[in-house]
Amino acid sequence: MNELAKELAGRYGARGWHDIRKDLASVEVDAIRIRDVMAYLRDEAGYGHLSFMTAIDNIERGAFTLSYALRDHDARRGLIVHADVDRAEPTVDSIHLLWGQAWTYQREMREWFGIDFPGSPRVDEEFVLEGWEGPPMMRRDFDSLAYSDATYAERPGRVTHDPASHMREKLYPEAAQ
Amino acid sequence: MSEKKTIPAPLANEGLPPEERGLFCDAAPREYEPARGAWERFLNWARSESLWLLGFGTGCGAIELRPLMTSRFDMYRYGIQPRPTPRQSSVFVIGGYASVKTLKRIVRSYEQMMGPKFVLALGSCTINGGMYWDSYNTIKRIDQYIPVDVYIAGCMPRPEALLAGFQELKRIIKSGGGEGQNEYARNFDWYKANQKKVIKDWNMPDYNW
Amino acid sequence: MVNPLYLFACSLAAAFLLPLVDKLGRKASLGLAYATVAAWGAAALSYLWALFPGGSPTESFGTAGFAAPLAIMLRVGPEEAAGLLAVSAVGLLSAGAMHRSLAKAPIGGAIALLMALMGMSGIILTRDLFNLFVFMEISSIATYGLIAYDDRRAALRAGFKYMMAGGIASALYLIGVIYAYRFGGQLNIDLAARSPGLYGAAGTVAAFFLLAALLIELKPFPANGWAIDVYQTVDPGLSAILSGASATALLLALWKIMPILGDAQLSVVAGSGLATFAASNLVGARQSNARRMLGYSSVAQVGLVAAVAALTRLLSLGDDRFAYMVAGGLLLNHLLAKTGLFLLSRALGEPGSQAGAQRRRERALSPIGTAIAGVLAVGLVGLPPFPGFWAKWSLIRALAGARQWWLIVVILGASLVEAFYVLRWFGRIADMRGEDGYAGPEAGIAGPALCAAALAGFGIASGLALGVGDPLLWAPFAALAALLLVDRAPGWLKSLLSIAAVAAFGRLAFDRLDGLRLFFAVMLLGGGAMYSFAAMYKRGPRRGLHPLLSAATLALGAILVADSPLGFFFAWETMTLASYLLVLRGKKGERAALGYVVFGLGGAFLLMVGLAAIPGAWSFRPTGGADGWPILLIIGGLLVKLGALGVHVWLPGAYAESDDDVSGFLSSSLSKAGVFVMIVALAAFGGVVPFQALTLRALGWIGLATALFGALYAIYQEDVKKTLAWSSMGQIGYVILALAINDQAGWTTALYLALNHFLYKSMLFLAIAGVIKRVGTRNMYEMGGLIKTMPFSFLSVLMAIIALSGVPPLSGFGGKWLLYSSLLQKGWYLEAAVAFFASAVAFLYLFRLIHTIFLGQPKPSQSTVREAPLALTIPQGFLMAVLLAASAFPRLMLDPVMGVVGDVFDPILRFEGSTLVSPLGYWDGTLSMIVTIVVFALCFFWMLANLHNPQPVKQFNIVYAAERPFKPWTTHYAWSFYAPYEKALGFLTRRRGERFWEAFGTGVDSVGGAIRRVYTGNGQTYALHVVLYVVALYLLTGAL
Amino acid sequence: MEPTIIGRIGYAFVSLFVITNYGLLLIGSMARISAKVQGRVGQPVWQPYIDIVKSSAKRNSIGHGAMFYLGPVFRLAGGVGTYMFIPAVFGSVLFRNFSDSGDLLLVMYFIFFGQLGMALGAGEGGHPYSAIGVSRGLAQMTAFEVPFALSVIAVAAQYGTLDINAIVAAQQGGFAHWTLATNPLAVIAAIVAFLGMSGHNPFSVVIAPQEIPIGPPTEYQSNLLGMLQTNRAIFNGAKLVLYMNLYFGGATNIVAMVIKTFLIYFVNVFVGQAFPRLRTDQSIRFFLGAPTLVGIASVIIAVI
Repeated sequence: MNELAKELAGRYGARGWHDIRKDLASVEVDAIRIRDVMAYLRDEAGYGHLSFMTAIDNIERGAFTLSYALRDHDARRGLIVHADVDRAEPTVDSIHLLWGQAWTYQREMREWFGIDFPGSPRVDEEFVLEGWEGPPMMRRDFDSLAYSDATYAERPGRVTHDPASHMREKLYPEAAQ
Repeated sequence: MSEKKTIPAPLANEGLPPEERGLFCDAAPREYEPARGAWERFLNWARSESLWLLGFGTGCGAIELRPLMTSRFDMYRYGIQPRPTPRQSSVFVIGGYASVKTLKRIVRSYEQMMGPKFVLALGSCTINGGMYWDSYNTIKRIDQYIPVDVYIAGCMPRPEALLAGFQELKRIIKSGGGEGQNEYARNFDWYKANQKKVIKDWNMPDYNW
Repeated sequence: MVNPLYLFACSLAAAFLLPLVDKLGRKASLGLAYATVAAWGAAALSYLWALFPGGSPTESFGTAGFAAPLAIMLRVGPEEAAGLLAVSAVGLLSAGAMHRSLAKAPIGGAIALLMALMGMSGIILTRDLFNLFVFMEISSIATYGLIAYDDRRAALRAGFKYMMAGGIASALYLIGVIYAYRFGGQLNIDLAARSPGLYGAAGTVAAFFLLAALLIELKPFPANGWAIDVYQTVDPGLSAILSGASATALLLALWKIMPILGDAQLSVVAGSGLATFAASNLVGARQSNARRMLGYSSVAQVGLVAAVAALTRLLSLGDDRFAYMVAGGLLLNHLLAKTGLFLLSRALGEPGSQAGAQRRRERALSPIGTAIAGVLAVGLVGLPPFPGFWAKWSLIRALAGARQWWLIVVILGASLVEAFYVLRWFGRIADMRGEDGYAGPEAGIAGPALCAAALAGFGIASGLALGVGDPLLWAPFAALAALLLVDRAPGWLKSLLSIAAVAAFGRLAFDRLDGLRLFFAVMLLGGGAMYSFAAMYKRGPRRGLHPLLSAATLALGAILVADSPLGFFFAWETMTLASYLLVLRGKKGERAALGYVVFGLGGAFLLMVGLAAIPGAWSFRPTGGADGWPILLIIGGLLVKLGALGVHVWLPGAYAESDDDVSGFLSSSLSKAGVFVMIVALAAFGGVVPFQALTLRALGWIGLATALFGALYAIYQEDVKKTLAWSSMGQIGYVILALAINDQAGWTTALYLALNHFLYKSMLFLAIAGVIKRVGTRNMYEMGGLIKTMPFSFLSVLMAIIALSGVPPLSGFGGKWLLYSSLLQKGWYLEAAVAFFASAVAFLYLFRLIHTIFLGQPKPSQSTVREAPLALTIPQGFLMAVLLAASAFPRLMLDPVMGVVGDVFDPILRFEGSTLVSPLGYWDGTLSMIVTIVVFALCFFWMLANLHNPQPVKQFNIVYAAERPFKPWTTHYAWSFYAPYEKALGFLTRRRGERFWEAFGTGVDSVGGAIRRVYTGNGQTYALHVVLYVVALYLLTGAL
Repeated sequence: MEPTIIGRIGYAFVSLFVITNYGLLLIGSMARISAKVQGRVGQPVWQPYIDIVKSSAKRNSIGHGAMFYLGPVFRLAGGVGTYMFIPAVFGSVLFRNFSDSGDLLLVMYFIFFGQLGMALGAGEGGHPYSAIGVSRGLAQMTAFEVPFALSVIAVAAQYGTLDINAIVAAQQGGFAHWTLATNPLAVIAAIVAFLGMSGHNPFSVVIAPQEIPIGPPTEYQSNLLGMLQTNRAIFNGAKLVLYMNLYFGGATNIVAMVIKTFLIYFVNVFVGQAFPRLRTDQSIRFFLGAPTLVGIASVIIAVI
């Protein structure tokens, strides 16, 4: 493991190696080097399988954190590669040439977070939403409630209860009082 | 003499590209006069005793329809049976929350059913959004988009509640209240405007025959 | 008669004068040369005039006025006169073809030509053995001169090989002459033949050397590589001389010395000739170079003529008249056809050296050129009305009389191979038409045209000489010629003319049509007239269609009226020819037509042998006491024509690739000719079939297998015409099955099925022709929803498929009822079950047909198509009315049928009022029709009465699992419609028939390939071949 | 006494009325029995009536074209016509129908009339599932017709006739004379074919409700559907009567007919409740396997 960590650090400036479990680790790289790192991991380090990739909106530090989960089935170990990308200008190299299925994930992230992957097939097409006109809805600065209120008609008279206090009132009215 | 006037003008079908407009019927829906008196009451009785529900699970609530068919609840004894095609169904059970994407299919399927047709909305989500009250992609009340005859509250409502809902629906039909189809046709513009407000990529005719 | 010596003198003088006259200009010198050749021809004509109309006897001319032993005798008899005419005619034609090169090259070329022709004439005329040698040498040397003057490397090389082989032959001949003189004391052939000295062992040797030399000159297999190269490389005009004139002369020389040959030597001639015929044809089948192919064909034909001449004497097939008729006929056929083809091959462009490049380097011929090539090619393969056809018929007849079955097999087998490659070549030429823009006929087309005309003329003459004088039998050709003359006229005019021709034929033939023939005349002639009418559906003159269609129709009529075996076979082959050309007319008909004609000829050959082998005159009346087995050949031949399983491989292609209306004609009318002859043959000879029960049962199973597999194949087709083609095959299978039942019920069924098949298959083909015209594709999955735009065609197809599938109340059910009733009555239970399965399978393809074309999702691009043209819908409407009438009143159709069949069999089925009663059950077509109509009407009114606020919707208003369809062509379920069926039963339909015949073809081809290896192209090897051939001949002669 | 033509038409209507009601009740009761097998109460026996009334009383309908409307007409006419060509009760003038139009062969082929028309009507609907359903249905039909045809041939060979009346007449005189007793193999083959003909499990892939919604009639609604439902009753009745006549001694009175046809139909339910659905190619292979061999054996038995 640590050899790989050193290797990644030496070659690509990877940092923050963290053993989550005995067979699972995570590491951080710069987003600009993501394709090189992935190619190295796939071809040299034995991580032949891209399990999934996703993004996290770390709005506090102004970045989307992309997470690539890789798996080495022969050695039975996994590696999650994190890469921060600037939230203001989220553009990352596509890795669909390394793993064919990556284009689906990239299309998903394009629609949900607005992260662009230039060259990825059909990346600008609709993924799960049809005719979506609002901002990317998985961004944390997207206000779902406001959007919902503005878009969907509401039935008047709807009341919201705190479940705990509501149930207590319903079930044990004497205790509540 | 006024027969012609009752036929509304053809729909514009602006959502369709021009080359596709010829592939879809552009007639607008019409109201259909019920029969009169005892005959209509008899027909309504038959309609209520032969409820064929569309086998289209639009949301998680559809899971509650399955037990209805099995031996424990046995909906067949009330004359209710599932039907795989909207053409032959008379009851549409909206199975809980409806996302915008599903709403489009709901509208299409509802319009493809032959009248008289009835809608039974199941679960809190169809009433006021339920737990999806703040979702960016889930409508909050189904009756903005299609006419609803009976609501069944709950999250989820149990099969017994559904059966009660069906009994209520039967009562409504027998009393001559199941005129959702005519209501839809009467307020077609309003319904259509509501639908188009949330369904942005309207790539179907305004009325799906 | 003119003394031929003057002619020789004339030629020699002209040859000497030519260089002088040449000073006056090439025109003058060539004019002199041509005039000399023409003088020979004129003399030959005068001889013929004197011999035949004049009635003067054969005359001999001695040199210097002396008689035989002292002088060289020149004899002028019929064969000599004809030979001279042939040589001079070919010479003139070839000279005309070579005119340009003769005009450019030194005058020696013209001299050589003159000398070569004179030598050949001398070979024909002389009766002196040594003189024969001299003339052979003269013609050989002159020929070398001609080859060499064509200043091309390949030609020179070939000429050298030619010279070598010629040298060996000359040497052998000279030895033979020496022996003959030594032992016979005579050089005059006539005297030598009477000389006792030539009949000892030594005489045999003399005769052997003479024979060997002549045989080598005749280019026998395998010692003929040298000649083939010459044919291929030299100027086509010279090839024509070699193939036509030289071969004629040498064959006459062989004929001349035949009196001095013994039986063993005659056997050798016959064997060598047949071997040459067979082997050269096999090799020829591998050639793609037209001239080389023609060379092989030449060699083969000459071998056949030599063999026939020898066989005539050897087996006493007939007198000299017979030899003139058959051998002469074959020779004439070969001479004219080959001369014409060689001359024509010039118009096709220079032969490529590489076989593969050949195709692209050939030029397209003009329509007239193509027609002439067609006449010549068709004449070459022995189709009527050309001399080869008549000669072959007489030959096979005589051989069958002599019970020489193996010879028949060899001759007909090799003929079939020859037909295959000659017609393949012609098909390729015909297929190239229209690719280049061509203007008028090619230069130099006159020669081939003359040959073609002569071929036709001689063919007609021989036909008349053989007693085929019935004008109705010749009517197809008359119609063909007449309509070809007006081929530029608009289509409607020609359609009307065709219909008028058919009507006139029907009127003239009417008295000779008894019940059965009248019944078939309705389908054959009526069908032909109907398709002639339908042919108007495409605009424009549709050149060539009407003449051929009309000829085919009249040939079908001629089959009905023929009253002799030859007359019938003549009509039959005429039909084959016309339908072959019709198929070839189709857009991609080349391959299909070839398969069609090869199988058609194969079937016809079986038929011919069967007819020839039946003793006594051909009469369609039952005869007893005859040999039974020829009837099997006839049935076999007819099964090929009917497309029975196993020999059906020609069928789908021919029906699918011909023009859309022609397909209908082939399927609904033409196929009934086979049914007719089958009925006639079974009626006449059904009593004498060997193992009657077993044979008929086997025939029944063949029919059944045809029906089942036709249907099974049909369901997997994407091409609508292929579907219909396979369907036709299946339907004919039922007819065969019903015929095999061989009693009143069975035959009633067969005739009823045949008539019904005519009705509904016509409707289908006509409707589909309209659809294809409007839609522009044959793939069903590219159509769809046409009911909206072509409702009439839909109705027609609907009625047709209801009738075809046998669903009551339309008349098709009558066919099913009759079939099962008669099968069960006969006790053929298993057959009935399989037939039921087959007819259920028919549902599959029928539904697919109507659904994928007319129902389902329309294509937007086809939303504006119009209904089919009137020329198609009018016949369909007529047929619909007939179908409805026949359905409501089955007696309309069944009474005539049962009347016809009643002559042959005891009744099993009978009518009681409108009820048809069989021993097993009953069927009342009228009542069931009424019940169906009433019930249907009631249901219909109930539907109308109950219809609430119907909203007509469009094609995309379908429930699509809550989605919407996006593309009509992906929403239309059409491609691979019966995939599950293929999964379950596809193993049954893996095209075993096609694979078998492909393997068979490959086998024949590789035999040809193996034989071809002897032709190395090396001169030494060829010389060795010649020597070895002579040795082998010697050994064989000794052994015999 | 031979009735007049008017009388015959009247009788035919009575006969048709009886078979329609019987068929509807039969379907209803079989659904009820199926429910019992599954431990349910099940729908009322008269549910088919209500369904037909409801369908016919739909206030609007859609149509894809002329053939689309004619499809159910063909189907219903096919069912009614098939029944009209079968004598339902042996010796009864009332239930003789128009069986003098033709023999067994006419009936066997008239069965196709409705199927073909329905297939065409469904085809014009333009729905791919309709075509897929028809494709499956026709493919399966060719297969189950083989054992059926063999068994019919066995019957025809055995009794030396194709006349249904004569076949029934030959079976009179007690159970020992029924085809069931004299040629049980023929009956087995025919019953197996009947399973396919009825389209119940395991041969229900034609209508496969979950996969290709209801198959051919996907687009049919309103009164067109009502006609199809009516036909189902009549057509079932006709087929059952045919089977009864061929294999189970026919019926001399209406009670015997009801009992026998009920029992024959019960076989369907019995098998249908016990087996899962087969794919099209599987059922084709099935029918062309053992049932066909049984059919051939039955023919051999009938001949010797």
